[in-house]
Amino acid sequence: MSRRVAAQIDDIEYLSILDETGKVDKDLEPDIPEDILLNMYQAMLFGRRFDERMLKLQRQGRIGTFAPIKGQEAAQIGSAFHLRKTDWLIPSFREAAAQIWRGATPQDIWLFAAGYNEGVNIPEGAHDLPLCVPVGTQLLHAAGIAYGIKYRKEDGIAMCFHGDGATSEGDFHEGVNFAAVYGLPVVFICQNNHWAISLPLSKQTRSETIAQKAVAYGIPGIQVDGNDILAVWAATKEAVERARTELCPTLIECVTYRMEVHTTADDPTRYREEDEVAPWRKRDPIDRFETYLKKKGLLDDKAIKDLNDAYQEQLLKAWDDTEKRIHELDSADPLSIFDDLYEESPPHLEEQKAYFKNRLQKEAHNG
Amino acid sequence: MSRRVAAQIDDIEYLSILDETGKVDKDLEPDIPEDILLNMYQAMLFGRRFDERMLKLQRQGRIGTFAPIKGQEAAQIGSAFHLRKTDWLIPSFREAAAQIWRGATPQDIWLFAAGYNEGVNIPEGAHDLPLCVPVGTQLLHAAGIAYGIKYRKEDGIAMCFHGDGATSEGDFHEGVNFAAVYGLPVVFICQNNHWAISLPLSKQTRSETIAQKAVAYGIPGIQVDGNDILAVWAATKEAVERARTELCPTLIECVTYRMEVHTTADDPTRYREEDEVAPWRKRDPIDRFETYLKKKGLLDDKAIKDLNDAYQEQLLKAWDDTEKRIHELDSADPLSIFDDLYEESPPHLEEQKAYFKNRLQKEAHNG
Amino acid sequence: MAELNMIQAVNLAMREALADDESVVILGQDVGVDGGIFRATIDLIEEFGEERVIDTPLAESGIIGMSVGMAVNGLKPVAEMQFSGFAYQAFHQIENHVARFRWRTSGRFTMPIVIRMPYGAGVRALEHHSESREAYWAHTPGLKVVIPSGPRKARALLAASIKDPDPVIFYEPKALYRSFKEEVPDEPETLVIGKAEVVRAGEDITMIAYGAMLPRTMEAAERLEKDGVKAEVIDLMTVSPLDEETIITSVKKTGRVLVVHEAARSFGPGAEICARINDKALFYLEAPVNRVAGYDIHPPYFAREHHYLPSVARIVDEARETLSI
Amino acid sequence: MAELNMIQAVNLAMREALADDESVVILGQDVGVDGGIFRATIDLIEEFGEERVIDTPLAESGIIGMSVGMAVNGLKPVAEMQFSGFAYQAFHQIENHVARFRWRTSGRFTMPIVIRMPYGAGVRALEHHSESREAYWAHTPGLKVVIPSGPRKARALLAASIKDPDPVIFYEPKALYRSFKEEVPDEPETLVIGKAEVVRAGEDITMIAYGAMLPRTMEAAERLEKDGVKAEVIDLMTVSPLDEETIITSVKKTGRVLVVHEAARSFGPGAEICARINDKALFYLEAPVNRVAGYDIHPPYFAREHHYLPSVARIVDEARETLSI
Ligand SMILES: Cc1ncc(C[n+]2csc(CCOP(=O)(O)OP(=O)(O)O)c2C)c(N)n1
Ligand SMILES: Cc1ncc(C[n+]2csc(CCOP(=O)(O)OP(=O)(O)O)c2C)c(N)n1
Ligand SMILES: [Mg+2]
Ligand SMILES: [Mg+2]
Repeated sequence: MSRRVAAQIDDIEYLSILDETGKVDKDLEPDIPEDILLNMYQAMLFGRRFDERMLKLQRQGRIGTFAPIKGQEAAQIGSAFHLRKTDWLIPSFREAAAQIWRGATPQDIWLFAAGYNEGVNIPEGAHDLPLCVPVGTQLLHAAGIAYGIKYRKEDGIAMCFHGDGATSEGDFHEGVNFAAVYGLPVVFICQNNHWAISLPLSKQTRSETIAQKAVAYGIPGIQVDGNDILAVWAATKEAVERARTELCPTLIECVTYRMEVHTTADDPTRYREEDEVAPWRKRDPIDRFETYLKKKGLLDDKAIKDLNDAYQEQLLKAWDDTEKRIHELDSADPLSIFDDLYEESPPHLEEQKAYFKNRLQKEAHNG
Repeated sequence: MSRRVAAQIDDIEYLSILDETGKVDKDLEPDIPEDILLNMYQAMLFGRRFDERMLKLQRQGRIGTFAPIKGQEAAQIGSAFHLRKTDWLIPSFREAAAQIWRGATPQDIWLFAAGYNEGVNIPEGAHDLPLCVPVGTQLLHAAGIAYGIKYRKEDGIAMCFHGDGATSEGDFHEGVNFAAVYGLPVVFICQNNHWAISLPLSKQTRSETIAQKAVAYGIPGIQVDGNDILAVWAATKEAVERARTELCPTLIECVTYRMEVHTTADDPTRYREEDEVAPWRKRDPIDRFETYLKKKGLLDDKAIKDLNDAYQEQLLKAWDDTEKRIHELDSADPLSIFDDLYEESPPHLEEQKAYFKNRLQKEAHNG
Repeated sequence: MAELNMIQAVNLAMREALADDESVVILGQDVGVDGGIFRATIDLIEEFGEERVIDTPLAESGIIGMSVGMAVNGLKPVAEMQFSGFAYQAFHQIENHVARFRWRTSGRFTMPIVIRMPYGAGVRALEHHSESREAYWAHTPGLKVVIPSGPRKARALLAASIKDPDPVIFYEPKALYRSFKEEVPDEPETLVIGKAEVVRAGEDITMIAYGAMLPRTMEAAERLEKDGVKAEVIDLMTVSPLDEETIITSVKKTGRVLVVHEAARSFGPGAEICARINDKALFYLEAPVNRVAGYDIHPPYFAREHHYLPSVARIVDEARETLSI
Repeated sequence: MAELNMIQAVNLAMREALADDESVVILGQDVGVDGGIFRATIDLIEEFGEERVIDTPLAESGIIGMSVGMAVNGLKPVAEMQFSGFAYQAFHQIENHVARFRWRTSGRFTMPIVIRMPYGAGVRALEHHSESREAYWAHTPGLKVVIPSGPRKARALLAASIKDPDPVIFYEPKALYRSFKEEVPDEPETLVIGKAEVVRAGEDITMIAYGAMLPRTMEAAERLEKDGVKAEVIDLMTVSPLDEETIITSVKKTGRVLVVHEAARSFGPGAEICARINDKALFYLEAPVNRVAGYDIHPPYFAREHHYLPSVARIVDEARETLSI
C-alpha cells in the first residue's frame, strides 16, 4: 500500500488520581510514604502562606513586582519533590513554592523583590538556578546543565519549569529539541495555568494539549491534572526515572490555573471573567489534598491550624529579617554595583567606580 | 477512568504514488491534465540543466557560492505548480527550479550569484520573495504575507519552502505556530533532503518524521515521497485547498535527498559515504517521471533530446546575457551601493556617497 | 487640546493612524484585549477590531518576522516589544530582514514597520526591564531610531514614524509614561524624523539629551541658569540618523558640550556624537565633550538603580566641570 | 615552530585547550564530523570524541543557551556561530544571560564561554556573510570582544579567551583565515586580553586597527614611510575592554590619529576610540581623529564589496589628510 503509516503516534494521556472532591482513584493511587505526603502538604501550605504574605508586602509598597503562585502549588511540589539535592532545579519566575522547598529563603526572595541584587543568593553547592525572567530561555540552560551531568556520567537530572506561554517561544522548541537529540536527563514541567498575562491558551496555540508538542521531538509527553498532587507526583516519578535511567527527556503538562494576577502590575479584570475563575476555586490543590490526608488520618484541623500559625510567625520573622537586611544594605555604600561583572574589573570600570565613589561623597556632602 | 485520552493524535501518513521504477499506484494516481504533466516535466528538466550549468559556472570561478538543487526537482515543482500568479512563493535558498517556474530568470539568478545586488530583481506585481539565506526566518514572512491575504479577504495562499535543518530553528516553531493560531492560508513545504550541511537528519531531531511536528501546532502534517512528483502534487493539492478554503496551514514533508554538495563551498566526502548516496541515484525524480510519461505516451526519447538541446542553448544564451550585464555593471559607476537603504537618503549617507565618488575619481586618476 | 501623559499620547498616535490608514495594524503581546501592559493600546481593539489590533503568541521573533511578511504584503505593522530587553529574541529578524528588505530588493519590497519598545530604568521593574540599548539599533544600517522626551513629541514622532516608509525603532522612555502631562493638539501633528530641536537657547554650553534624560537635563540647565550659566539644550529626538547640523551649529557657538544618556557609556550614543563633533568642530572645542552616561554595568536592581542613572546633580556638576567653574 | 595560517592556528588553540582541560568542549553547527565549514575544528572530533566536539542541530540560540547551562554546570564551552551574521538568532541568550550570569548571581555561576564567530567581508560570500558588527558586543557590559589580526595572535588570544573566566566574543576575520602564514610556537602561548600592541613604532601619526584591517594598515604605514612619514600602528586585539593606556600614550606622542575598521562608521568602534581620546588627550590633537571605516550601508554583494572596505590607498590618503600633507 502506498498510502501507509509513516509514524505511529500514540494518543496523549491525561492522568488524574485525586479529584476535586478529594476522592482518590484507588487503582492509580501511588504508594507515597506518609512522611513524604505530609512534607509535601507542608511545602504547599507554606508556599500558599508565603505567597499571600508577599502579595500583601507588595500591596503595601514594600517590595516590587512579582508573580504569585496561588493555585499552582501542587504542580510545583508534586514534581520538585522527586529532586535529589544533587539534581538541578531550573525555574521560570513562578515557582516560589518549589524554590523554597529546595532551600531558597523567604528573606532572599523578598530581598530580590525589594530590588536588591543580593537577594539572588545561591549557596555554593546548591544546584538551583535563580529565577529566569526572559520567557523560555531557561529550557536551553536545562539542556546544557543536563549535558554536563551526562558528560561526567553523573546520575543527576535537571528539572525545568515553564509556562504555557513559554511554549510559543523559539527557545522552548530549541531547548526540548536539544534535550531530545542528545538524550539528556531533563524533565520539562509545563505549568499550563491557561494564561500568559492576558493571552488565553486558545490563542497561544492551536494544539489541543501542550503535552502533544512532545511528539514534535520524539519524546514522551503527558498531560496531568496539575491541581492533583498525586497525579503530578506519579507522572513526574515516571519521567524522572526515564531521565535518570534512559537519558530521555519528558514533557509533562500540568493543567492548572493562575488564580491570581499575572504579576502585581497586572489587572486581570480587563481580560477574564470571574465566571471562568470560579470553577477553579473548587479545584484548589491544597483543599483536596487536605481532604485526602484527613481521610488517611494524617491530618486534622488542629494540625492544620498549628502549621498555619507556625508559618505565619515564621513569615513575620522573615520579613523582620528582610527589613533588617534592607536597612543594612541601604546604609552600606552602594559601590557594589560595580562588582561581579567580570572576575577582574577592567581599568575603565575601576575608573568609573572611583568616579562614582567620588560622586557619592559629593552628594553626601551636599545633603 | 482517570487515565484517559487527552488528545487523540492521528498517525502520520506517507504518500507515494509513482515508485522508483516508474510504476504508478492506480488507486492513488491523480488526475492531472496532460499539458500540466508535460509542463511539470519541462520545469523539472530545465531545473536540472540549469543547476548543472550553474555548478559548472561556479567551478570555473564565474559565479560564487550557491546551493544546487539536484534531486529535489519533484519536491519543488510538484508543489509550486499549484500556485496561481497571485499566490505567494516564499523560498529558502534551494528552490531555483520553483523560482524559475514562477518567472525568475537564469540571468538574474546568476547575476546574484556573481555578486551583484541587481540579481535580486522581482518585477512589480510578482508575488515572489527573493531567496532567504538565514535559515528558517522565512516561515514567519510567509505567515505575515498570509495574514495580509486573510486581512484583505483575498483568496490567495502563501507557499513556504524550508529544509529539514530549518526545523530546528526557533523561527520554524514560531512561524508554524503563528500560521496555525491565526488560521492562515500557508502551505509549508519541508524539503527533507536528509542533510543540513554535514548534519544528518538523525542528529537534527529525534522524531521519526518531520511531518509529525505538525502535531505540536494542531495542524495537519503529511509525509510524501519527495522524489515522486505525483505524490507531491497530490498532497500539495489537498493542502492548498485546505489553505484556500479552510484557512488552515499544512506541513508537508517531502522526503528527498541532496544529491550534490550542500553549497559549492562544501565537501560532502568529509561526512557521507557514497554507499548512502547510491540508492538515491536510482530514485531520481526525473527518471521515474520520464518513465511514467513515456508509458502515457506523452514523451519519447526524441522529445527529451529536443528539450535538452533547447534548454542547453537557452542556458548558453542566458550566460551570454549575464556576462553582458556583468560587463555593463562593472563599467557603470558603483555609486549605487549607497542606494535603496532608505526611501530618502539621510545627510550623512549623502556625505559618504560624495566622499566615495571623490575616492573613485582619485583612484581612477591614480591608475 | 487635551492634557495627555505620554502613554495616552502614544495611544492617540496609534488611534489616529488606525483611523487614517487601513493598512496600519498593531500587533504584540497583550496589545489587544488587555490594552497593552502599559495601556499604550487601550481601547484600540474595541474600536478597530481584533484583525487590526492583534494579540500575538508569546514570541518576539514571531511578531517581527510576521511584521516583515505583512509589510511585504502591503500592511504597515506597528509592532510592540513588551520591553526593549526582550527585543533581542527578534534581533535576527530585525538585522537580517527589517533593516535590509528595501535594500536587497532595490526598493521592490519596503519595510514601513514601526517597532515600539519601552526602554530604560525608573519604574521599579524586574531584571531585563531597565536597559537602554539604542546604540545597537543606531549602529544598524537601514533602521531609524526615534526617542521622544514628552507626550506631545511622542504623539507627533510616532505619527511620523508610522507614516515613514522605512523601519523605525521607536524607543519609549517608560519612566516618562506617566510622569507628566502636556497639551497635545487635537489636530494631527507630526515631527520630522532626523531633526533635533534646540529646546533651550544658550551660549555657554551645549547639552545634548533625549528621552528620559531630557527633562533632567532641562532641570540641570535651569539650575545652572541661577549661576548665570546659559545652557543650550538640544533634544535629539532621532538618535539615528543624527541631526549633525543642529549639533554642530550649537557646538560652534558654545565650544563646550555635555551629552547625557542613560545607555552605558562605552560604545554608546555619546561616543558617536562626540566623534561627529570631532569630525566637524574639533577646533571649536574648549573642553572635551563630556559624556554623562550610564556606567558600563548592568543597571542594578531597582533599589540602587538611581545610582546608575545620570542625576540632575551629576549633570549640573559635570556641566560645571566642562565649564571649568 | 610551525608555519600556520589563521584557521590552523585557531584549530591549534582549540586542540591544546581540549587536551589541557577536560572541561573544555566545542560545540556548533558542523564542527564535528565536518571539521567546521572553514575547517577550524578539523580533526578534533577524531581526537577528542563526539562528547567533547559536539555537532549541534541548526539552532544558534540553542547553541548559546546550551552553553550557558554547560557553563553553569562546570564546563567551558567554546561555541561556534557559523557566521557572525547568524549570531543574532542567539542575541537574547548572549545579552540576557551570557553577559549577566556572573553579575546576577554575585559570582556564584560564571560564564567561561568563548563564542567564536567568523566576521567580515572578503571571501566572495553570500548575503549576511560579510558584516562586521563587533560594536554590538562591545556595547554589552559583561562581555569581552577579542579580534586577532594574524595566525600567531589568533592562537595566543584564543588560548587566553578559553582560559578567561568570563565570556569572550572571539571575532575571527575570515578574510585572513588563509591569507598568510606565520610561525606559531610549538609551546603554548597566550596574550593578555585587554592589552593592545604597538606593532610599529612611529611619531607622526597613530594608526589604530585590528582584525582584517591590520595588515592593510601596516601596508599603508609602509607606503607612508616612503614619503618619510613615521606611522605608529596599534593592533587593538581586544576591542572591549579597550586598552586606553596604549592608545592615549601613542596619541599624546603623535597628536594625529587614524582609526581603521570595516564595521559601519556610525556608532561603530571608531566612535568610542575617538571619544576616549577626546576624554583623555583632546588638547594633544592636531587634527580630528580620522575614522576610516565601512560606510553606513550594508556591505554590497561581493562584486562590489571592495568598494565598501577601507583600502590601503584610502588609508594612505586619509593619513595624508590627517597629516595635512
Ligand atoms: C522573552 C520575554 N517576552 C516577554 C516577557 C514578558 N512576560 C513576562 S511573563 C509573560 C507571560 C508568561 O506566560 P506563561 O509562560 O504562561 O507563564 P505564566 O506567567 O503563566 O506563569 C510575559 C509575556 C518576558 N518576560 N520575556
Ligand atoms: C540562521 C542560519 N544559521 C546557519 C546558516 C548556515 N547554513 C546555511 S544552509 C545550512 C543548512 C540548512 O539545512 P536545511 O535546512 O536542511 O536545508 P538544505 O541546505 O538541506 O536545503 C546552514 C547551517 C544560515 N544560513 N542561517
Ligand atoms: Mg501561563
Ligand atoms: Mg536539508
